[in-house]
Amino acid sequence: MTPDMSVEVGALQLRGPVLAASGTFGYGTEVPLLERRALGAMVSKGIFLRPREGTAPPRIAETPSGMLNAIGLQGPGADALVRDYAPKWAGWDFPVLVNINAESASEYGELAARLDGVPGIAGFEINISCPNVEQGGLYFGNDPRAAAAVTEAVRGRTKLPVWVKLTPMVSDIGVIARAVESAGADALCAINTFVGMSIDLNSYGPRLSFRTGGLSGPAIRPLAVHLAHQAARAVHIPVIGIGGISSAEDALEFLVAGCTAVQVGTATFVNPKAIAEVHDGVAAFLEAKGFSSLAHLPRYLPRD
Amino acid sequence: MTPDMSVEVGALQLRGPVLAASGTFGYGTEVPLLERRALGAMVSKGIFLRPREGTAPPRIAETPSGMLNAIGLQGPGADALVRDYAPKWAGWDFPVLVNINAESASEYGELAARLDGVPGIAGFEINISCPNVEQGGLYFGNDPRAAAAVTEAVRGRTKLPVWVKLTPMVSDIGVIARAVESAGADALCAINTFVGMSIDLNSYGPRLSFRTGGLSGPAIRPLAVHLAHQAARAVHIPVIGIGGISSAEDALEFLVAGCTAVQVGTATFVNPKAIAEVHDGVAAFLEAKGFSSLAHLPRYLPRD
Amino acid sequence: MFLLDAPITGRRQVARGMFVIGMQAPEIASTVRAGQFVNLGWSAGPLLRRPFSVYRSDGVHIEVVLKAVGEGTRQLLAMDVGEHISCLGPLGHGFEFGAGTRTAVLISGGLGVAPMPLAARDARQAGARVTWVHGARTAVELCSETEGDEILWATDDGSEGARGTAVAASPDAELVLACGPNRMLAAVAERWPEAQVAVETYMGCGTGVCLGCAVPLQRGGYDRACREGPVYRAADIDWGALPSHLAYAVTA
Amino acid sequence: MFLLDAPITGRRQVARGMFVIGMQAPEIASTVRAGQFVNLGWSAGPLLRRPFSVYRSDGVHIEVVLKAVGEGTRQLLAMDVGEHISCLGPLGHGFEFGAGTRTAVLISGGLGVAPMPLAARDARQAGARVTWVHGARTAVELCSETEGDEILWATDDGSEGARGTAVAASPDAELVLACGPNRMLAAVAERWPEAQVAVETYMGCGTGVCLGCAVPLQRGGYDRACREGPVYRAADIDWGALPSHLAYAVTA
Ligand SMILES: Cc1cc2nc3c(=O)[nH]c(=O)nc-3n(C[C@H](O)[C@H](O)[C@H](O)COP(=O)(O)OP(=O)(O)OC[C@H]3O[C@@H](n4cnc5c(N)ncnc54)[C@H](O)[C@@H]3O)c2cc1C
Ligand SMILES: Cc1cc2nc3c(=O)[nH]c(=O)nc-3n(C[C@H](O)[C@H](O)[C@H](O)COP(=O)(O)OP(=O)(O)OC[C@H]3O[C@@H](n4cnc5c(N)ncnc54)[C@H](O)[C@@H]3O)c2cc1C
Ligand SMILES: Cc1cc2nc3c(=O)[nH]c(=O)nc-3n(C[C@H](O)[C@H](O)[C@H](O)COP(=O)(O)O)c2cc1C
Ligand SMILES: Cc1cc2nc3c(=O)[nH]c(=O)nc-3n(C[C@H](O)[C@H](O)[C@H](O)COP(=O)(O)O)c2cc1C
Ligand code: FES
Ligand code: FES
Repeated sequence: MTPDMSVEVGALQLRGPVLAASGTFGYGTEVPLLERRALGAMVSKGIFLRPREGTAPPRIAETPSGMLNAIGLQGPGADALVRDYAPKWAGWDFPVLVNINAESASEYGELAARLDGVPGIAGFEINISCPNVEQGGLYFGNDPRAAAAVTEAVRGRTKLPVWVKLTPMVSDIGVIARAVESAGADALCAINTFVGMSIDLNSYGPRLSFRTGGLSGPAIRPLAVHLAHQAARAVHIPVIGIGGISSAEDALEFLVAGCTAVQVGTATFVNPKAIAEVHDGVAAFLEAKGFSSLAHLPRYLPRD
Repeated sequence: MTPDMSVEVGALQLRGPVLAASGTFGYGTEVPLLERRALGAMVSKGIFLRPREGTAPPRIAETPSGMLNAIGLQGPGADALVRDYAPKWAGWDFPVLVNINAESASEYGELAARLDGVPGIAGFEINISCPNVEQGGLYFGNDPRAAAAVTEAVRGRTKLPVWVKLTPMVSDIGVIARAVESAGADALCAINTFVGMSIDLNSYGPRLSFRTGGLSGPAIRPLAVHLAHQAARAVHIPVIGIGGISSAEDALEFLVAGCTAVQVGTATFVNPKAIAEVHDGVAAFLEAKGFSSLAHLPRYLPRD
Repeated sequence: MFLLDAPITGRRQVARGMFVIGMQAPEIASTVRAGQFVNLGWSAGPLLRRPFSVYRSDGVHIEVVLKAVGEGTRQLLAMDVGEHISCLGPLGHGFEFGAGTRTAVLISGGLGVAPMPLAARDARQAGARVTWVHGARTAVELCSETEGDEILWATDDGSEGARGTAVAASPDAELVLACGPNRMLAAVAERWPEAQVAVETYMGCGTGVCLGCAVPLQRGGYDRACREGPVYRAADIDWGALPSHLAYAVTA
Repeated sequence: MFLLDAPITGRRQVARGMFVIGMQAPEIASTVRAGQFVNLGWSAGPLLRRPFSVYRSDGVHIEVVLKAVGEGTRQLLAMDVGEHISCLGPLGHGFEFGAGTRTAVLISGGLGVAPMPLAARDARQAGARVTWVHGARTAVELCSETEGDEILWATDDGSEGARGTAVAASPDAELVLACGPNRMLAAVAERWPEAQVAVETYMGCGTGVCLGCAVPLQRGGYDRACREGPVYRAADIDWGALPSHLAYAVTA
């Protein structure tokens, strides 16, 4: 008997705990070899209210068990998203959340208002943690008051689920997590990429045109498990674990460490079937251990 | 003609820019196959004033391109260090700095005073960044005032070079770097390990008995290069780059990014000849590029 | 698009340091078009897949041509016949061959030979007389496998064919296809704005989802080399903004 | 201590899933003592080296015995004769053989056979009559290579030899040497406090500089398995504090 893999993230009922991470799945329309049955939900590429060109190339650099990226949130803007993608999402059998980005709390609110109620859009993931935009991004993620203000601005403009994606570049993630919970977030996503740099020994300068980039991939997994766990200990809303997941065992580390669900990012680049394999692998693990439901997985979540 | 590899770290003249990192070289007495000629300096395993047992096993866990450790600063204490190791160091042809640890600013000062003037001890590296002790450690590294207080406490008790080893677990390393510079540090060491966690799917709990550990190795290199670079931009004293260096190219990334010297840690576990290979590789690079001295290596160090 | 576990079926040398690897990948071999690429991964390899143009196809096997320029290519060249490579493809848009084209010139710098055997095949099928101009630093680095109605060589040192670049050695033609270092392609764009060129960028996914392979366009903004490219109308690219010194850029 | 690039010279199977790999490593082969280990690394392998007891030595070659229990051992077993393994050793302190010992029993659980062929050799050289007791879950998992004056078997399912553990099946002797899962060694310690046991821990460096391989001692504090160990007087270890469920622990 296949175990019950469904999870509840706030009011949102998902058929499985494995989600597609923002920026690694495009708008879901171009993903090769997509096996929908395994997808709990998708978070679309980060969007701003207005179109953005993104950063100049080179945009990515490989590092040991990881990659740096500085895409710069290239995107078509909210109007094009509503026109070109949302109608397609409306017909899909899994929810799509939009990863929203802005340069001020009020602009976050404006963007949420523009997208609220559009068929096909099931919720929002607030990105307060993008390391690759000059203003905004990380700043909101570092400061509990700013993070709360952004959350409130969005919360005030929509009844849809609001998730907040945290940055790892803080000295105490629990403080930010609690601030965002109090401000009305339905769930936390932990974590976004770490800021990194790689130097080109031919040009004696950074490999990336943006100079720095966000580190993702297996290299960051132990850091991400720790941070997701710390966030989960700090709040009572669900935490979605992200960072370096490429196998069922990796996903299970986050789930045991207190996460309700997980997102898979970079692994999809390497293996287009990664999400399905992670989903199926978690189910097989539960079955082998005799758990009839993911809810029965033992958790390691001491409360302070 | 072999290029001039010597570097000046404050008042300390080193024959080469490649140093042994604390905790990965023991007390220098048990290192296999040591090629001294290539060693710019050694930093001894972190010590407390009094003996410490360290944490229960398991103490290490491997992760993609990295490892977590929670040794817990096991060590014999200052008296045994002075008795058993310093006399050996006094006969060596490279300087040995002692990595010092304590639970309060005054205890840091006390430890420095106990070791000051002991033949064989060439300086101090203040560890305000150890993730593996219950009190102290990270706390000092997170807070600019506490970091400065510790630096002053040590600075007031010794004329020897004082280096301060920074934690990466901060939202702005520049703030800590400047605080420590103002408090009288001769150099900064960036960085110590990142806090991480790994979950055992048999026991449904952390792999390490200490629960969390410090992540080191190639996985963290892009993050370390970024942080060392940010520290170097923030201050005018030398910065020593640390994190994931296992080849000459890795070391050159830190040197180009503004570091005066580097430390090699985890790589020594994998390849006992790593330090010599890094040193010789940097020399070969300079020679191939036609630089007669390391001082001529182009740097990427824009000042804000 | 297919994801196959393809056994290596053969390997041969075609120039100093340059090798062709054959793999059994029927679904890809039977659908690939000239200029398209595959994204290769293998166990204990680097994190990201590595993109390679399809060099030849017999409908069942595909071939790629490569040199060891870094760790990934070094590992690929150390693999034995019978070992498996995970093969994602065919990817990207290939060359377009208008019917009724009478003359075609294929210009390849160094490893830029990679998409040309399929291009030569298709250009001749489209009815064109094919001239292939192949350049390298020196004679021993010229790929020994070229085909067409006319073959021209160019070497930097004049050790074979014309001294100078392949672009300089090229005649004009109705259809100009080029592949090589981005610097060389910029020179092609200068002379033949309508030429079709296959560019190189770093790639994250190869499938259009990461936006890592940005190609700056004359009209502003960026395209994805892996999806809208890797083949472009030469005049459409903002060559000044396209990095031409990728660590893995092949030399001409 | 030596760091050698050792070519693989042979491989053979000795039980279900259990293989012996031979390497040419003369400096190590000519100095290794029973119970010592080597730390193996290889290109495109995991970050850290992997420790293995030396199974046999002929003065020029060394052998190790292993099963695929994870990615590292899987990769090692996939390597071919002629490929190179970086070999650091000999490491640690081995077994001690007092002169004049008349009877020795060697107790090995599963992969705990690893140090025993050398131990059998040295025990006999020291003049002892050697009894080797080897246990495993089931008959096909018993190592086929055992030696000594008397061989006893034990299997959990009774499919070969005594039903039960190797410890239970052992006679008493003047010298007791044991290797296997830490749980088994704890049972040895209970019965023969003076036994010499070779323990398993995770290791960072294998050379004494990282303090990662902590072995908790009865007298308090920790020793380094790689330096003071891996062989200990059984009564010296605080067995309750030594993890016995390492992911790679061999089963008895
Ligand atoms: C569409 C396309 C077709 C190509 N066709 C061919 C071909 O037919 N034959 C051929 O020989 N080469 C071809 N290349 C180039 C080939 O992909 C590179 O030479 C190869 O990826 C280098 O890998 P490596 O591991 O050997 O080198 P590395 O040492 O990994 O590469 C050198 C540097 O480039 C970086 N790098 C390498 N790959 C990537 C990546 N995917 N993303 C980000 N950074 C990266 C590394 O970090 C490193 O710094 C093609 C490239 C593209 C985009
Ligand atoms: C002194 C000594 C002698 C040994 N002799 C033998 C022998 O003769 N034959 C034999 O088969 N086995 C022996 N072992 C055990 C052997 O070293 C392990 O089985 C092997 O390291 C497992 O590696 P793997 O990559 O296959 O497994 P992995 O999948 O890497 O190991 C399983 C888990 O253990 C962790 N791990 C593995 N190695 C380490 C390490 N060094 N440090 C920290 N974590 C680690 C991994 O992270 C993983 O979670 C010995 C161990 C020691 C300490
Ligand atoms: C190429 C790329 C683009 C990304 N774009 C976004 C984005 O637009 N918004 C966002 O919140 N996170 C973005 N991320 C971060 C991922 O969603 C994820 O948090 C991170 O990559 C860590 O997970 P991973 O290790 O599984 O990739 C991006 C990551 C990558 C690699
Ligand atoms: C096993 C181990 C023990 C360490 N002990 C100390 C220590 O005692 N004091 C200290 O300041 N840093 C200690 N470190 C941190 C290293 O000195 C270094 O900062 C870190 O490992 C990053 O460098 P690497 O990636 O080259 O290992 C230790 C690291 C490891 C892996
Ligand atoms: S390589 Fe990912 S979009 Fe082109
Ligand atoms: S493994 Fe490093 S001290 Fe023993």
